[in-house]
Amino acid sequence: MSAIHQQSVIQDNCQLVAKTLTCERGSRILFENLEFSLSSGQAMIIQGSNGAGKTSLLRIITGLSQPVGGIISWNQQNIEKIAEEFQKQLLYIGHLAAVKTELTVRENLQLLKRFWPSDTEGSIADLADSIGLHQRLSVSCSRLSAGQLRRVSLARLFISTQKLWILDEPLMALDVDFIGVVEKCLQNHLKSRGMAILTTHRGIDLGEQASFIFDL
Amino acid sequence: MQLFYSILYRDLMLAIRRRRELANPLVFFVIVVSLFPLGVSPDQDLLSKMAPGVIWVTALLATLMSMDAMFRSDYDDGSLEQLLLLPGPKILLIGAKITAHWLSIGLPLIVLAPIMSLLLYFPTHAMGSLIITLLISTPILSLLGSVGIALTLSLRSGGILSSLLILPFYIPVLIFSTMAINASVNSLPVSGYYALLGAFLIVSALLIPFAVVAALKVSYN
Amino acid sequence: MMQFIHKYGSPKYFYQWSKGWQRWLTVITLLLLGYGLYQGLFVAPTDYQQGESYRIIFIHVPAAWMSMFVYMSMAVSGIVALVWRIKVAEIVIGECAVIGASFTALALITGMLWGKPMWGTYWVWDARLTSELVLLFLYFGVIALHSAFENPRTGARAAAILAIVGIINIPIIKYSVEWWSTLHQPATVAKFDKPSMHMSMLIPLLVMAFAFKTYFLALLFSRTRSEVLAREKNTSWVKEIMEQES
Amino acid sequence: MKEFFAMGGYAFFVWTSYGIVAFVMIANVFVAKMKCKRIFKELRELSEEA
Repeated sequence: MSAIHQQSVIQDNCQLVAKTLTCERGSRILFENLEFSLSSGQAMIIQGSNGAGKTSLLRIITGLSQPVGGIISWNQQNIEKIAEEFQKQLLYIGHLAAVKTELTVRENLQLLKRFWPSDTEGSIADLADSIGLHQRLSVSCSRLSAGQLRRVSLARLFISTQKLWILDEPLMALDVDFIGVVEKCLQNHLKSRGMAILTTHRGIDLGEQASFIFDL
Repeated sequence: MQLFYSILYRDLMLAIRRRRELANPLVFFVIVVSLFPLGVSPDQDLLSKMAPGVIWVTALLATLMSMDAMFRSDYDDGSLEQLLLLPGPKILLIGAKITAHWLSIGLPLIVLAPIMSLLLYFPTHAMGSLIITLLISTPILSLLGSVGIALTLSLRSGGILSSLLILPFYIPVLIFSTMAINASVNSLPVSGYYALLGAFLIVSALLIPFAVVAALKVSYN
Repeated sequence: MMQFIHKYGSPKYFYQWSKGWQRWLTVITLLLLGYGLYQGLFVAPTDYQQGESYRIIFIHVPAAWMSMFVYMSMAVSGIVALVWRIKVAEIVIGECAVIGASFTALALITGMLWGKPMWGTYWVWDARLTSELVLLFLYFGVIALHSAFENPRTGARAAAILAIVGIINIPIIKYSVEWWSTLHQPATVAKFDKPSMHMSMLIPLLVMAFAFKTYFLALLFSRTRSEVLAREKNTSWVKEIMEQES
Repeated sequence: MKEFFAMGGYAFFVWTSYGIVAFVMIANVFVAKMKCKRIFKELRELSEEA
């Protein structure tokens, strides 16, 4: 694990703070009075056993589901109040690869660019190149392997301008060299004052970027 | 509004890519309509009296049966989460999905219904009102059905349960439409019924999307 | 207004103040039922048209009114549960659905039993009976949805949304069913309205209607109280109560 | 008293409907009471374990 050493992090404007978060699944309490705070340039790695509620916590942070108790604030404002502005700054890649298997890789990437327009105007081919699928652009996604599907869903990392990345097991089903690519992409994001919250079961090397482990 | 068009474009592209699935409600409609003469009796005046009701009930069931297509595939592969997290009013997302569903399921039914009505000796001079009532009411069916589907999205046995929840709300649509057709069969004034159906469409188009957004929040909790 | 709702809505406080109300309401219900039944069955004169069979009205009409009243209170507690996220309101929705469904079923059964002497058939597609039947379908929908979720809280919130959509649609359904029945109903079949209400008949009817309301509230309180205990079982105040009990 | 129970020939209808209504209302109360007992028993077992 990268040694956690706090650079003199100049206090950037963005800050995500969670207070007394409680979450229930069925009638069982998953976690209670959970607190954390994350500021620009930092990454938070959530670790915990299976079923500890990692994915539920991520979904609460994105605002997809409401916690039973507690508040999450983005720049000191409750995210429920500023949902639209918060979601503009948010990139969420969940457990499921949100890729339509009926469409080809090219069409899926076109949809990504259509829904999340980014000022980096690279073409579909460049994007496909960065996820290593440029020869399979016109292949229907139903014939891709799980790892390749995961690559298509991670394509957003390369064109995203959002500040806060929330990634649920980004390295799942990926081969070794693409893991390196994702780690490098994460490091660039953190270097440019971005923030990231991610869950992972295997180690992730974030270079000298500030990151801390959050145990659930 | 750009969000509305891109989601509409995406859904219609997916619908075209799944053409075979789109045929199911139409085949269902054809089979069930032809069951009635076999089940009841091929006698002409009995069938022509029953025709509006049979056509309408079958069209209603065909739409209800294919309501699943609206959110189910997006929910299962995780893309509905991404769409819900898009900045922008959620109402546009819901509106686009319902319009896409109506275009891919409702319209083909409207095209097929008059043809099938000939099998039931449907009085041809009332064909116009059959098409008009279907045009006004099938969007209402999609709107109301979307609430049922959104509520039962996270349940395994969601499909059957959502039909059970939504059928009572279809009753006014069924009653006014069949009365409109019967009125035009006896060449009575029909505009009153169309106005009521239109009002029902406008009210549900304005109120239902909010219920669907709340229902999706519940399904994701 | 907010503190009021949160204070009275909190499970602990609700459990305390509802005990007294429940006892009082049970007493009132028994008194009213006794008086209403006595008036209705013994004192009220026989109806010149329908003879003795009209006495079914003293339970049929209150049950029909109750089926609407319970659905409305279910929708209102649904709104409270969704907007202010009050735990007790969520429990009330589930309980209202069951009680409302039984009232609607009673209204239907007594309606059919009353229809037989009047028209010779148990079921008549009359506007009132048909909308009662549709209301029963709505109740089944809410109950089925409520019990389909394994997390009771999400189940309650889903049922709340359905109840709110339902309450908006009920007038439309009633109106369309009424229009439909007047169109298809040949005028000869006697309209299903109440016989001309002489004062001595009206009083027992209103007394019974009020008795049904207090019965509903008392039953609702008792069921909600035990459900609150079940839901809050790992909280401190429930453990205290358990020590006092045993 | 006998003609009171005859209800002018409609005895069957009047008394069956009153009977059903009484049965359902009492059954509801009975179910509520049973539920209350069951929950108290559960909670008591819970508090004994703790």
